[in-house]
Amino acid sequence: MKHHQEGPFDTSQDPPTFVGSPDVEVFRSYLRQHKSFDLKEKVMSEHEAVARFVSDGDYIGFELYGTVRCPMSIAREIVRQRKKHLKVLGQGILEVDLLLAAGLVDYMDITYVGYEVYGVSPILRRAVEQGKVRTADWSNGAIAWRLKAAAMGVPFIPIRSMLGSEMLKTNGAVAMTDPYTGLEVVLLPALVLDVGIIHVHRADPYGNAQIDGIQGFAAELARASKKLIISAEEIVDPEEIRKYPERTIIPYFLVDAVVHAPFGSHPGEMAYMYERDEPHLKMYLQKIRTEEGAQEYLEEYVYSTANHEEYIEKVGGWDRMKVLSKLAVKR
Amino acid sequence: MKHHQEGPFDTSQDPPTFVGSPDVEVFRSYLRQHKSFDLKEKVMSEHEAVARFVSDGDYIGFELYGTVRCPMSIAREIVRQRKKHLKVLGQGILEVDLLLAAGLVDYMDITYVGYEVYGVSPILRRAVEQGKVRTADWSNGAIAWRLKAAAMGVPFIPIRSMLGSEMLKTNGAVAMTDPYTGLEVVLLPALVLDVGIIHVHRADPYGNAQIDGIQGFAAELARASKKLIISAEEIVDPEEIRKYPERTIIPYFLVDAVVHAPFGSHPGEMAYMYERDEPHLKMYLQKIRTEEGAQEYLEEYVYSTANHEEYIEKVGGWDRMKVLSKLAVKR
Amino acid sequence: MKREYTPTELLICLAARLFEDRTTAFIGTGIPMLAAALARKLYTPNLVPIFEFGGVGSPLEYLPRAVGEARTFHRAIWAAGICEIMETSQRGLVEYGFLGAAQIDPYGNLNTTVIGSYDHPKVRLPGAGGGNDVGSLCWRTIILMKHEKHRFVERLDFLTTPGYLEGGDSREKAGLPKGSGPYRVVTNLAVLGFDEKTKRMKLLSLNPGVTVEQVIENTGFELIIPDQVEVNDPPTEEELRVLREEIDPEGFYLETVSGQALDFVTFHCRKSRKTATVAIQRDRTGRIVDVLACSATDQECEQECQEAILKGMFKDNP
Amino acid sequence: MKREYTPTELLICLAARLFEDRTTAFIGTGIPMLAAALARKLYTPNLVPIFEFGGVGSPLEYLPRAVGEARTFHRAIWAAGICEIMETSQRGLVEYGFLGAAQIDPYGNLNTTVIGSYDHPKVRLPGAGGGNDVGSLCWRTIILMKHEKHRFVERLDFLTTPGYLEGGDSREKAGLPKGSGPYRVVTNLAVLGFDEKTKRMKLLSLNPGVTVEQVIENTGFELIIPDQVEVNDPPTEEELRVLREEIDPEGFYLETVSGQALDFVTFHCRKSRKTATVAIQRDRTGRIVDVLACSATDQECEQECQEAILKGMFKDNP
Repeated sequence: MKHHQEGPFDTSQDPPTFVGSPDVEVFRSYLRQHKSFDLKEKVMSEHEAVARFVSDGDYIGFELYGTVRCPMSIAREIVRQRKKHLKVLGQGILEVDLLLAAGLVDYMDITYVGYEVYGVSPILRRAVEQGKVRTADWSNGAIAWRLKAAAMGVPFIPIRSMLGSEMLKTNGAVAMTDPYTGLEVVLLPALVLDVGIIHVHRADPYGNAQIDGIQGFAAELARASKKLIISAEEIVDPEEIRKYPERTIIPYFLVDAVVHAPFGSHPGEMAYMYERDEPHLKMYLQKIRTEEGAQEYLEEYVYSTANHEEYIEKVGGWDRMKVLSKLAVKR
Repeated sequence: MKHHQEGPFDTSQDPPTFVGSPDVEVFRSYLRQHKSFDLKEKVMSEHEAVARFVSDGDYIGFELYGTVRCPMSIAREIVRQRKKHLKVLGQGILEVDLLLAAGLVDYMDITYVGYEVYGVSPILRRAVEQGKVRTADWSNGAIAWRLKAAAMGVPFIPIRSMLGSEMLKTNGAVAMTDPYTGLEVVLLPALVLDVGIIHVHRADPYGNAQIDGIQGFAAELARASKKLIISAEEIVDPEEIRKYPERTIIPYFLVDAVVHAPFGSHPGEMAYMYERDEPHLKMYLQKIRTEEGAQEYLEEYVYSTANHEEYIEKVGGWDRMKVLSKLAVKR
Repeated sequence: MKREYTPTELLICLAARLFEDRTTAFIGTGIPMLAAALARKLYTPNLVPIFEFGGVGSPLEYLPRAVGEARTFHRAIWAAGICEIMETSQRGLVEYGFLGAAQIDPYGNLNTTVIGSYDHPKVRLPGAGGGNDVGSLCWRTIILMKHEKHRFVERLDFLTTPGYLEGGDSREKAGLPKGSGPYRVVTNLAVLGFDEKTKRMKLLSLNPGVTVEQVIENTGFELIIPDQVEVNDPPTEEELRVLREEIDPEGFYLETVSGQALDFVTFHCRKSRKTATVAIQRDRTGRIVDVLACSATDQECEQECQEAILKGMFKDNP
Repeated sequence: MKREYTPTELLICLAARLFEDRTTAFIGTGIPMLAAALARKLYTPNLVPIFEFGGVGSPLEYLPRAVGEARTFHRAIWAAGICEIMETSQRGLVEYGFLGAAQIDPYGNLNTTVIGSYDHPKVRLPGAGGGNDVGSLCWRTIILMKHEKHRFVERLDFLTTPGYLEGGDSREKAGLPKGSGPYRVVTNLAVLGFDEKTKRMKLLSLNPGVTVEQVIENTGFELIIPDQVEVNDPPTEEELRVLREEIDPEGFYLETVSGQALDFVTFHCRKSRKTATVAIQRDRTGRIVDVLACSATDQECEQECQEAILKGMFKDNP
């Protein structure tokens, strides 16, 4: 298997190293040293969470995708604090595009950045075509499975997609023959993130979190992250967690910061709670067609708003949020 | 790696084959041919479920373990119908010991058969020490992970336990060096079961199932089974499933039979619903000390009861069940 | 009577007719959603929609506009996660998948990554997304394409999603699941399949009014052209009615005259003396046709507002 | 005043004193449950119990009697599954694990599979269970053993769970997690550790009243005996009180005089003229000491029954 020179795979090392390390031994030691089992309150503002737990050069992963359950209030705060030279998992779309537009990203493990029915992302196009961002390409499943491998604490996971695809040349993953069946499989390297960022329906002050509806890859990303920021629509009493322990998707000891962010996914949606803000999205898509427009959008909705509250005011206030709630499809 | 002659690994084949096949290609074709996506009712008696979906020679796996959420009403029915030459996953304890005592088992992939604080299983001892049952040994994690590999549709899964253990000689699993980090890992072969049997808190008539409390390895076993029998404490309206789709642990299309079995785990427990029947267990443990006692137990509680209802009457009736409910620790 | 229909509507109907009942289909945003919904209504009532982010078995009472949104799992059987869904497919339980691409080659291999070189692309496309997994793991994929010479190419700029690779048994030899692969290519000109042995693309049937020559002209590689080529039925009246009236009545995807868009207005309510935000729907001319929700909670008030808003009275109501 | 205590109580107290606060410990049935509960009450209030079948962070208000039962996740933080828990450990988040065995060798390797040969065992033991995973994946394992010559052997009949394998760096070389391994062996005679370099077993401290010679006599291989060997404190009055009165007041594990067992009796209720099943608790003499639950639902009735049952009146109450 030849490896792409610009890819995440550095063959000058032995064994070769990836951007987004599969070294589960290093990860084990990190978690042992840094994760606390104390039941201590971790509720803080977006500002504090990003200032304390995101550093220049970090590899960041957002969950979920598109306009669904996106931790936008955290993404905007990262832009406000202009964290630089980031590596990002190219799965989130609104979040990733914000960081790309702000010029904060050096490297992406990308699976899909686009707006579904509204087409390709002009921000992604400019960033990649102008050579501002290095990329390696993966399938959607592969990205989630790489996180799953890290979550399992193993350096790789075998899969049956990505075989025969030229993506392997860009990302350096290797194939092997299964000793039991003789089947060919791709070995995906585990992906350990510096920072994972997840928006959930509810969390207690310690970080125990629950998610309604589809689970995306929240469980995997939470477990694959060295540092983990949770934003939540609602902060609940820990007894609510203890009453239904099978609903805990993210246990508190994985979590470093809990941010209370009602309508934190705006302009995206939150299942059973509020609809995505289609008019705002259309305006945004119109703006980002040009570099200037994208910068104008950032200026107006990110840089010139000091925090999530001011952002909500700017996009129409709590009245508009209330209407988005009413529009949501309920259980 | 040398392979144990009596183990599950047949090196005369190329590639070698396991008892409990890792061949995910065969599994794919089976599922395509046999699983239906029709929303059709599958509620039937223990008798019908076992008669239709368990055959002599099948490889059977029970979930969960010990005295917790065990599909005992199905296990007793398998004994009543004297299904022979079975291979079993040696994880369930009450279930597996019943089959062993009845002389129905030829082969076991065993991790643990014992009674925790009450000690080793005399039934297991007699069966193995008298050479009536072939075994291969695995760790508890390994058994669950082998099912997980099958559930993922891949022929193996890497793990970091079982390294350096002589169990590898009995079970034929091989180790390899990870190409990315140089770490040594064991490759567990996927385990595809002929029949999976799971007891749940509630299911709808199509087989959509929910479980309260710990999840054991129900999700993995359900997905790793060619045929799947679900027994449930309660049969619920499908709309209850559709209202909280994130709580579906087993989707209907995996399920072949749904058996309504209130107190189906007796003498074991069911979380939040009823306690295990300690006096019955102690009587059982006393009986099984001798071969004769074990046969007497089978005669009285299995062969001479025609079905689950008669068994419940025999062990103390619904009054006793009601008391066991009252004793249960609630949420 | 000649029925009017758009190229999109034709594609939807052709795709909808391909399913087998009692199977599952991976649904992507747009045409696949509409095709699956149409098939469920008319041809394969037991087709189970599966969305890559986790939704399985929703009756799709509300038309989704994104693959992860709440509508994809409204009253669903199961709301799972990405790994679960991909593994369900890896295990062989997903029969159909839809794919789109910027380029396709004679063996059904697809490019959704870059036009030009990977290192210095002329156009960076969105990427593989779930397409590679769908194309690798489903039993049968249905590829939806614009039939143009620069899209139907002998050699892809980048092979994102495997079809039959180099043809013959090369797909299976690469380790991809036995018996899986591209099933049909549905275009604005024709429906195409693949030769059983060589796995090269083969014309199967022409869309109404299209000639074999037109198909050849718009294909950048040599197609297998059988002696007999059938002609696809145009969308039936029933198909069009169900599509337009039941599946996408608001014209979110279909460019129907009734097409509507969500908008917000603020409205000063005289009763409560408060300014409320109101969600409305406009038709393509900008006219307000519906009032959906209001931030004021008083029901009676809402009705009064509703009438005023529908009359456009909010404009002079500061 | 000399305090009376059983060998089991001593083991529990010695184990409970080994934990570090703010960490997690894998809890098995029996002594580990009691040791963890005791440690939480007296020494490491933030120790998080984790059970291999899924329960994490229960305050353990009810003493569990099996590793998967409802009491292991009563008011827990998280009720997961086996894979989740083992993977949490594989990821390095579980600090302590308890292990027991039929045999142990100088490097802390354990046998829980067979005595004799694997093919024709003299004794088939229960098997590895979660022990192998715990011993492989936790950072530090605490091994609880009866100290007998035929259990402390130079060569195991079967190596089920790895300790330090052949000593030195052989554990790490086999691929097991760096820095992990057996931490202490707690026996009825002593507490033992492992030499930092050679990883051979080393005597650390003696239980009250035990001599170095007794330990050597009961060990089937050469132990490292340091010049200075300390003596373990016997269970303190507080430890014993908490254990007996708060953790296992019913004597399920501890052989206390107050030991109780669940039983069922049937009782003819005069009021309802129905036969009810009643759960009672007997002490070690067979005397009924508590009435726990009755299949009759009437509260007043229950109270009346309760008194009658406690007096043993149900016997002549057909």
